[in-house]
Amino acid sequence: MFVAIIFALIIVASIIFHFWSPWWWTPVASNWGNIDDTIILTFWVTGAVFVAVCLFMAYCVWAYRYRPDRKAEYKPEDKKLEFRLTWLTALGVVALLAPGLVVWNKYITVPENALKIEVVAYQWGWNYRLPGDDGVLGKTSVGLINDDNPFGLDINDPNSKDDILVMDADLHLEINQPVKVELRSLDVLHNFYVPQFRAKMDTLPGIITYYWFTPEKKGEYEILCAEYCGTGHYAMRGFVQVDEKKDYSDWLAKQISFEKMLAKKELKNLLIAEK
Amino acid sequence: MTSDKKQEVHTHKIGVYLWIWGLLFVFSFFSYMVDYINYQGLLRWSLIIFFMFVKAGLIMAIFMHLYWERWAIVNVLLWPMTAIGVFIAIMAAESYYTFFSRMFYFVVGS
Amino acid sequence: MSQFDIEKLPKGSKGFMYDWGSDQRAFKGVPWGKAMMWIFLLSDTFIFSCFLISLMTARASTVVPWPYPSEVFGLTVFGTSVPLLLIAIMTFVLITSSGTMAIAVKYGYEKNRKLCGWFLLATAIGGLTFVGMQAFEWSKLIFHDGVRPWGNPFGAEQFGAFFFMVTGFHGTHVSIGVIFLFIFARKVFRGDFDTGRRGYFTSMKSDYEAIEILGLYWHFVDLVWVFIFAFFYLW
Amino acid sequence: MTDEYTDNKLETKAADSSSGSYTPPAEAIPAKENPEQELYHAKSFWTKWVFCQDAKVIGIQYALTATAIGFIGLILSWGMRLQLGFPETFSFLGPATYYQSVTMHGMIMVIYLLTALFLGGFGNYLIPLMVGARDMVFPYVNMVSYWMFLVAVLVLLASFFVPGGPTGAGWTLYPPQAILPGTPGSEMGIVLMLVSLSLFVIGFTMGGLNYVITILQSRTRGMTLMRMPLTIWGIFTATVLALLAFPALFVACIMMTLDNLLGTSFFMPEIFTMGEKLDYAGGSPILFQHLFWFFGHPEVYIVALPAFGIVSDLISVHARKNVFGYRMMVWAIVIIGALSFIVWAHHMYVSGMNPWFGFFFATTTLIIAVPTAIKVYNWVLTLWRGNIHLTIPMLFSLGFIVTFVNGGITGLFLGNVIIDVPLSDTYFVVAHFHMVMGIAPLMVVFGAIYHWYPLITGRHLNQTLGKIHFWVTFVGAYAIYFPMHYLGFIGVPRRYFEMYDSPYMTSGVGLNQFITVAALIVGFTQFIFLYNIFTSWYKGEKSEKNPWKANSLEWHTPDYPPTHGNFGKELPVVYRWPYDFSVPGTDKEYIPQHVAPSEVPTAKAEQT
Ligand code: HEA
Ligand code: HEA
Ligand code: CUA
Ligand SMILES: [Cu+2]
Repeated sequence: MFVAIIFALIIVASIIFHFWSPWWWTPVASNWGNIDDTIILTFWVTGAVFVAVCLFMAYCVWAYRYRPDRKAEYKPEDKKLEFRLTWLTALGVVALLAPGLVVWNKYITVPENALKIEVVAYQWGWNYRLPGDDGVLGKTSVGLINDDNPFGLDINDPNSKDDILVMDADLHLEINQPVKVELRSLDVLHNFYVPQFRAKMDTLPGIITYYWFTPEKKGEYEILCAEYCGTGHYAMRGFVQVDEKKDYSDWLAKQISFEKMLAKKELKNLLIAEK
Repeated sequence: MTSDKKQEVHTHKIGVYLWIWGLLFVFSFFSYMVDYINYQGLLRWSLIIFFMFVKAGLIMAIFMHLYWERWAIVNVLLWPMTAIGVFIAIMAAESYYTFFSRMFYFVVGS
Repeated sequence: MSQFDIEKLPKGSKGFMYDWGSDQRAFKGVPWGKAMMWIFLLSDTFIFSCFLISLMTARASTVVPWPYPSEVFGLTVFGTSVPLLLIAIMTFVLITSSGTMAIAVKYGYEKNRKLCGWFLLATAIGGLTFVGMQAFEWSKLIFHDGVRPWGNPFGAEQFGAFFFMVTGFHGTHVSIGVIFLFIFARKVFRGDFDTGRRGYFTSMKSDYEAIEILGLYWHFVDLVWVFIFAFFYLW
Repeated sequence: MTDEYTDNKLETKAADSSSGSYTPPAEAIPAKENPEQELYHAKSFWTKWVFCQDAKVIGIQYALTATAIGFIGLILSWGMRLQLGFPETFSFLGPATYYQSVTMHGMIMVIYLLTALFLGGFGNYLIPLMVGARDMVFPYVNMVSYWMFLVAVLVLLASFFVPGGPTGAGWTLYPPQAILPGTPGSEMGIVLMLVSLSLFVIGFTMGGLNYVITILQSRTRGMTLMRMPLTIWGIFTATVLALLAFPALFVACIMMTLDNLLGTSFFMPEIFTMGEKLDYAGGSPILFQHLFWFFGHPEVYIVALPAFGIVSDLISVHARKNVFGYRMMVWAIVIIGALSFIVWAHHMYVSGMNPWFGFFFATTTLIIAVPTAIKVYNWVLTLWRGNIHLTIPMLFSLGFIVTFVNGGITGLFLGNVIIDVPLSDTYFVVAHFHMVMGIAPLMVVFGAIYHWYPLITGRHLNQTLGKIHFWVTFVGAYAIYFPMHYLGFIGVPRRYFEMYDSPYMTSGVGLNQFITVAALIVGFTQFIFLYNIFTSWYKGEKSEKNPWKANSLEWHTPDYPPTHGNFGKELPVVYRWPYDFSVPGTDKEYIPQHVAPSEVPTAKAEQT
């Protein structure tokens, strides 16, 4: 009796916790509301099964508790019942999986009009590169990195000249403009994760990974590194600021392009040399 | 260590082994010739694989006596290879993906 | 069925169902040691498969050209360069030793002590030759061609790394096999399997079945070489 | 284990068509196929208790070693929890030490505690007894297996004392960071970890071959595969998985060791770190992840399947009812095992692998839910219309069902690739795997210890302490991990040394403190359990033979507790499955496996 009640109570407490505790996700700020929807769907389906199985178990514990005069049933198999349960579960799996795969397909299909920007991860911080007017990012190589060329851009690639380098952990994005983030790492694995956007992907050295999203809500969101990358992993933060078009342009105007940066550096070097 | 004598009499005429031995030589020679003649492309690929499997099959079936074993053990030894097969297929797809990604972003440039 | 007789059991797929549904043994007529060796080899196959799959991955995804093994491993004999000559000879040596092993196993079962012992020795010597040639190949590659695990003059870095790792791992298998071949050759000549002399470590008796088990191992090493030959050298 | 799957499918088909299949005769005793096993007889204290070749002693050695190292894992988790809950108050852990604790905690718990305990400990003790063998087929190799394991454990422990400390790369040991200076323990620690794992694999292979061959080739007369207790099925399938999965780990370890020591570039691409460019070029970190998870996913089932098997037996015995749907249970185990080799990349959905894999791996992953669900249904249906004794093993089994279903269901979230995107690498994952792996199988371990302790020592564990142990562990652990999922929903990433300065993460502070307190209480209770184990060894209530009235062979040895050689002069002959409880038509409440049908002529037991 006591045991059955406690098990039932635990289930009830779980439900209460789920619905009434203050801990829940932050409101979504990107187009990936569908991800939340699939999660909710999964919650309903699996939650129902969880509650049903556990309550049934508690019921059995209570109803069939030991009594010396009782004899347990002897029934090795019930083909029909097992068959039904199997198909029911298979149905549940399909119900969960099908919508999930549809959304995943969307997740890996980047729309044509997405703005391609590059996120550069390193131990332990974030930098960004925007394509400039030509809309194309220049080639890079880890081998080219030096003090004058912190991103390792290929100077000979004409596309790289007007690339805009953001040497700062703050990134600005324009609201409702789809972006494809191309993720690059200089050293180890990292992961570009903004909880409010619901999207993430590892950055790897030696290869470019990507995902896309459309910021749909103004505000400032924290970037977290979500792949363990060494002692400073937990401190590898940054911010994304989602702006209206105008604020975004203002910010963009203040950024410096690769060409300009090289020129400035050269000037400085010249000055040092003259001294 | 224990032994059960009575069923252990599958000894074969020595000729069987000599035959297989000879065949292995021949096929090794063939696969060597693929390189020597310098076939390329799909032809090379399929010939190499073909000779490889023939040789492997002969060694397993005759030298390792698998041909004379009962199905119970033969199946146990061969089915797990499907897992390896899946692994190979996935990793082949993965490496082409990696290759094109590297070419696209680092060699050719987007 | 009072007396157990393997010849009377169903065969083929029927036998398969019979064996798995039966009691005592799933592998009818397979002694414990042999079953154990087979399962071990299965596990070992996964090890080599993982090595070779990694090789495939590295090779298919490299943007630096992969060295052309046919040239790297070519030898110059009398002024003409023959591709893969040494490897070809090594392959033949290993196959030869596999043949002698198969015959040693056969004589083992016929309890022909002399012949079994001699063929074991022949196998061991074949194995030694193989390892020796491999040592030669390694030293040529290291000292003459400048191939290192961390780089080589021909192209992709992984070439040397995989070469030394895969052939090294295989070579270790061969060497272990050679050691056991010598040990068992001695046991056979001394007649341990006929007199029931106990093993030094295990203090258990053993018999000619041990030769077959060793044979399985040796053929497996040969088998692996077939794949290495195809995937590393010929590819 | 693809092979087993087909095997059983074919076999039952054959049973229906009656041609070619084998049904052991009801009464006749089959001929002996296995020769009498010669046992090694110890001559000195050393060979009797230390370098012992008796599987039972080896099992206990394994179990004690695993428990000892498990407690180190537990204490490490305390340190982590204190840091996470009260970073200001307990600031003795720096980030480096924290990461080292996490890594060692994860690795110890998964490999050196659970794998070793289930397969090395329970496997060694129970396999020969339950299948009716005198010992493992190669006791000598079995003995070496344990000593190899011990060396692996010692190497692991040694890494705590080397310069730089143990590795802090996370238990997944992902390169490149695992061997680069930005990670704690990248000097000696990582090498010792890799060496220890390799030794573990080698040692385990020796033991594993023994378990597999003993089960396949050394069963007693009448013991068909379909009459084996599910415990054995679980351990057997898990061992096969291990034999096929550990090679990938082994290879990954070798390659990483070479990357580290020789400077090869298997997993290392061009890297610019700490202001300089390293000499590596062209390797692929993803390759390591594939190798690791090709091992890693089967590994999680290696610790789950024995638990599945054991819990079925516990439920059946203590509910006095046959396991419902035994055949389905066996297949489910085998199918889960087979499928576990083609789902590995569900750990890599956001790793940057080929995105199309998402479809394939999400589908295979969710398919596993079906056989697993069948198992869950059959456990509760075994309780249905049973006659349930609420003994401590039964309580733990019930706790297992709740935590396992909970954890399995969160697995469905993660397996559905798109849902994994926001949740991956957050505390949701941590909650998932502690629920399904940290708690559920441990519940079974505890239940199994209460169940078999009398067999091993001839005494019962203290029941009151046992009840306390169960309730605190079960309710406490549930209280730790159920709320933890919600940290994941908020977006708190895992492996964060501290997380208090983020705007929305601060909302989790109270929750974290609660979790820490619960973890301390639960952890402390384990010491009560330890105390119980040691004091009951000589003070516990004496148990009569077969106290739970079980049917399987281990309880029916002539000596109680069983001695070397297990079964006296003659090995038992088996006539039925181990679940003939409450059979109608007879006043016998249970019919042990070795009781011939003629001894219980009126019993209407189904032929198995
Ligand atoms: C014992 C160990 C164990 C077990 C059994 C499982 C079982 C499962 N696991 Fe878990 N898992 C781990 C241990 C385990 N896992 C560990 C250790 C990690 C993290 C490793 C790391 O990164 O450090 C992990 C991580 C992990 C991930 C990666 C998350 C990430 O890193 O992003 C995923 C993703 O697919 C996953 C999925 C699953 C699934 C689908 C199951 C399924 O097998 C579950 C099946 C069970 C059920 C489904 C419940 C019973 C069913 C019913 C009651 C019927 C109802 C069902 C329906 C309606 C369909 N697990
Ligand atoms: C079986 C596996 C297992 C077990 C039992 C546990 C037990 C616990 N774990 Fe852990 N944990 C892991 C496997 C496990 N863990 C893994 C794989 C990781 C990932 C590592 C990584 O990220 O690299 C992890 C990570 C991890 C984290 C995340 C750290 C981070 O990401 O920053 C946390 C945080 O709270 C945590 C806490 C705990 C606590 C409080 C306990 C316990 O205190 C819970 C209570 C204890 C028990 C219920 C009993 C413990 C049992 C024994 C001591 C053995 C006794 C046995 C016998 C007597 C036979 N663990
Ligand atoms: Cu960067 Cu974690
Ligand atoms: Cu998994």
